[in-house]
Amino acid sequence: METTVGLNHYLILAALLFCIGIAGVLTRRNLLIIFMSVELMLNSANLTLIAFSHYLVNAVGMVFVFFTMTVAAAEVGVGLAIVVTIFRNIESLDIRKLNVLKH
Amino acid sequence: MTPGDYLPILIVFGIVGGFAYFSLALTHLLGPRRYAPIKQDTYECGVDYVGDSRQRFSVKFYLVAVLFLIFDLEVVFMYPWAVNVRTLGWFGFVTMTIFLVLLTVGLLYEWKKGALEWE
Amino acid sequence: MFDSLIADMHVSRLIPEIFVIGLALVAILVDVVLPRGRSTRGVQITVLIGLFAVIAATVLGKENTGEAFGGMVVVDGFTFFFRLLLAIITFLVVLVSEHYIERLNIRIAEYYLLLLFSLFGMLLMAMAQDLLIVFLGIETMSVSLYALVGLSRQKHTSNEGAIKYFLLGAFTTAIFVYGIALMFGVVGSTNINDIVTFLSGLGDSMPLLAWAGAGLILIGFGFKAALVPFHWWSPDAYEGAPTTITAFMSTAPKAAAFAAFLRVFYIAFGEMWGEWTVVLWWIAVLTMTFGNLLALRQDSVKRMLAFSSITHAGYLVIALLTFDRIGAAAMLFYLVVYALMNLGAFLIAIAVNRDESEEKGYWFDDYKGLVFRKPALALAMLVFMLALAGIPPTAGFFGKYYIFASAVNAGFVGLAVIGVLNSAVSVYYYLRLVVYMFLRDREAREREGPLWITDEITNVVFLCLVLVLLVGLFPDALLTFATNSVKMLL
Amino acid sequence: MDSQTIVFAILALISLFGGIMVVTRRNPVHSILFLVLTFFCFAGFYVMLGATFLAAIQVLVYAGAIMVLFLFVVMMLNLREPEALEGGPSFFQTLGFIVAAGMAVLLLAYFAGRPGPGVPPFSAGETAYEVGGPESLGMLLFTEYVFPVEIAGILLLAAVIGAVALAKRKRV
Repeated sequence: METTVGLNHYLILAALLFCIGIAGVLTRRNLLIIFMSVELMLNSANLTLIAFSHYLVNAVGMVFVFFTMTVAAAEVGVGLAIVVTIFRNIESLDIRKLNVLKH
Repeated sequence: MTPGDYLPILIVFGIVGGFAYFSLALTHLLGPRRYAPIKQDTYECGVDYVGDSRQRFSVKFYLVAVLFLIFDLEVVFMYPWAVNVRTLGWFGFVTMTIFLVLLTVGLLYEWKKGALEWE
Repeated sequence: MFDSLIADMHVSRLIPEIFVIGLALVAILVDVVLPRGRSTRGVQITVLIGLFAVIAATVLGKENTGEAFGGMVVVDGFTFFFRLLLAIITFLVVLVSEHYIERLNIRIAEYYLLLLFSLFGMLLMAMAQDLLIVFLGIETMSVSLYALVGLSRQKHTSNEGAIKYFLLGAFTTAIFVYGIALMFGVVGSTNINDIVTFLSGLGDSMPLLAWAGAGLILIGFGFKAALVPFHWWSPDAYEGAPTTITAFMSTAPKAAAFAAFLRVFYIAFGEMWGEWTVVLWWIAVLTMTFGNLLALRQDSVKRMLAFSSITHAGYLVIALLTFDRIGAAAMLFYLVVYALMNLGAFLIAIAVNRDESEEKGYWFDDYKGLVFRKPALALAMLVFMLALAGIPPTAGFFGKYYIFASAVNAGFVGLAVIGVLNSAVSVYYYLRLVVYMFLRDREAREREGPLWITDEITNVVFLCLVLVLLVGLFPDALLTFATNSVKMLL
Repeated sequence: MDSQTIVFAILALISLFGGIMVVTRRNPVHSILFLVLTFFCFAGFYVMLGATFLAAIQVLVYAGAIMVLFLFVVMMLNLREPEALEGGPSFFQTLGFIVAAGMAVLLLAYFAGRPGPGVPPFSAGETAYEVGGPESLGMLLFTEYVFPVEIAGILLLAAVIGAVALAKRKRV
């Protein structure tokens, strides 16, 4: 099937979403939203891998994405457990309230 | 299989979403509007409600949810093995056994730690 | 069809790693089987015996070298070196932990289990020859460490350290994967050897995308090794973690991060090394200077050591920068020496700290008059501080000497000078602690509580002390070992 | 304009919109729902790129399990206070925005001008759609990539233990 959508369209889209994720991490203060921005970045990286994988006709990128998803799941399990422990202690998720360590 | 073969799925998605919006919009347009305090209540008749829906969940639910996530991943790994199980033969069997032993030990651990109990 | 595949696996070369995982499974079963309350001790003993077996297997399998799993990992002298270093650090940390975690009220078997999993991840990083394995190794290590840092749940410092470490770690993961994705787009493979073959074939027409990919991967390693400007997480994570974990984190994962860093950048991106030296030059300077300037201002010993560990990472970058065998050997030498002196210093900090239930603790003030209270301990601390400051006749001196010498040898004279200057600045805050140990006023006398010294701490501190002095007197043996370990690399 | 281009354009617009909404909403629940929307669009891209199995996993794991866990935590913590926004953007926020925008411009400038390295700019042909199905991916996973598969099992085990150690109320 002839199509005008090419590799670069996917790469540009992934790059944009990756940067939106970076902006989210660097500007937001809610722990959960920061974490979600990270997930968005990770997914953009996955999209890049799959796009390359498709256009290079090489499944290695797709296999890699398989493992990225596993890693993301493991990270989410531990990361949200940390969020839960924090909330039990300070009853807030605003990152600025976590400043016991600032002098 | 090219993406074109997945077009029916896309159409189904469209129909499903369209139907949902269509019905919502239709009730919104056609339904009579009579507002009264009793109408706005969660239950128009029967029991009075207690508290609100944003009740805090207990942390024990979290552990169950994490378990679900981890074993979800396990199944995700099993599927591509299962479709190739004949070709992979004993080699795949041994690989999968090791993989499953790892996660079974994890399950055993959770069980013994009481993470699966409702207390 | 599987015969050649199995033949390419060479499972026997990975026996130490398999032992670590087998050990983790056995330890879980021990924890499950033994009655509550007594199980941690049982798990600790199991882990100690198992780690001994891991070390023994490493030494016995020294000759069994080569690639394994179709070139995904490689077992060579370099791997051997890091296997020994990482397993021994873990062994020592496990040895001193039992009483300490009881004191912290986190006496749970998970502590040891997570240490084992992070050890496994680090071993993978040291032997990885495929970016996928580097990635999975980093993640296995990190996921375990996130949980370990946050283990004292009731402490705010621990919570905060864990969440910062976690969020920045996850952020790095995303950047790292994006870097790998771009690299995969250029090369079509994630194997380090394929990357070098492809990139060297390109010659001068290196695509911009390869630079971007390598740069993002560099950021990933920079975060894991806590290099400025990617160091924000490390002081808080180091302060929040249980101190035994801080000692562990500032030595073993740092070593593993540098091991993977060295292998990936020297081999895979060796073609573009010339340009990277400019970036790394600045990173080295910033890392040394920032770590020092911030360490100067601390009034908590734990935090001071945390910042100084950033500085030491800066010295290690200098060694990395040289891109030759001398520099790489100096780096390995320094990693060993640094592990010994840092471990010793942190253990003494544990012994001197009065109250673990305090959020912060580890004040400089607690050290006042230590010389009169416990001369042996104070003397040991003196040696570790001298070593960290790089003053002869301790091992720390030779560590720094080899690094700066390798830098001069490779033509980075300016960098060596900045390193020496930084080293001179660091003398101030290390010796400040020594001065405190000799001061004793009435106020300090009133503050004095009992020291918290266990047999294990005494033994391990003594071992570190002897080794720091021995290596300081006879550095050649270790240097030869380090040089032999990097032979296959360059 | 062929059908694939149209689908791509629609999905791309939705996913960009969803991404922006994720990072700008004040209520985490809204962010989560927009992220789910974005992840569904990603699954669509994966199908278009022939990674059908990964598309299924994307829905199953990301949209299905990971985001549910997020929602779970939000419900568990019962966040009433929306994030405080007073005081205007701080220095770090401005810096963060500039960094992200700069990177976006750089990447755009790079990708927009030229086709990807060493590959034809358009349509990779029929064979490219064969590599992403469960059979071919499974063969690769369980032959060449057995070692990473086992590591993934170990990673999941470590995650279970870490999560239990942190979240279990009473430690035994």
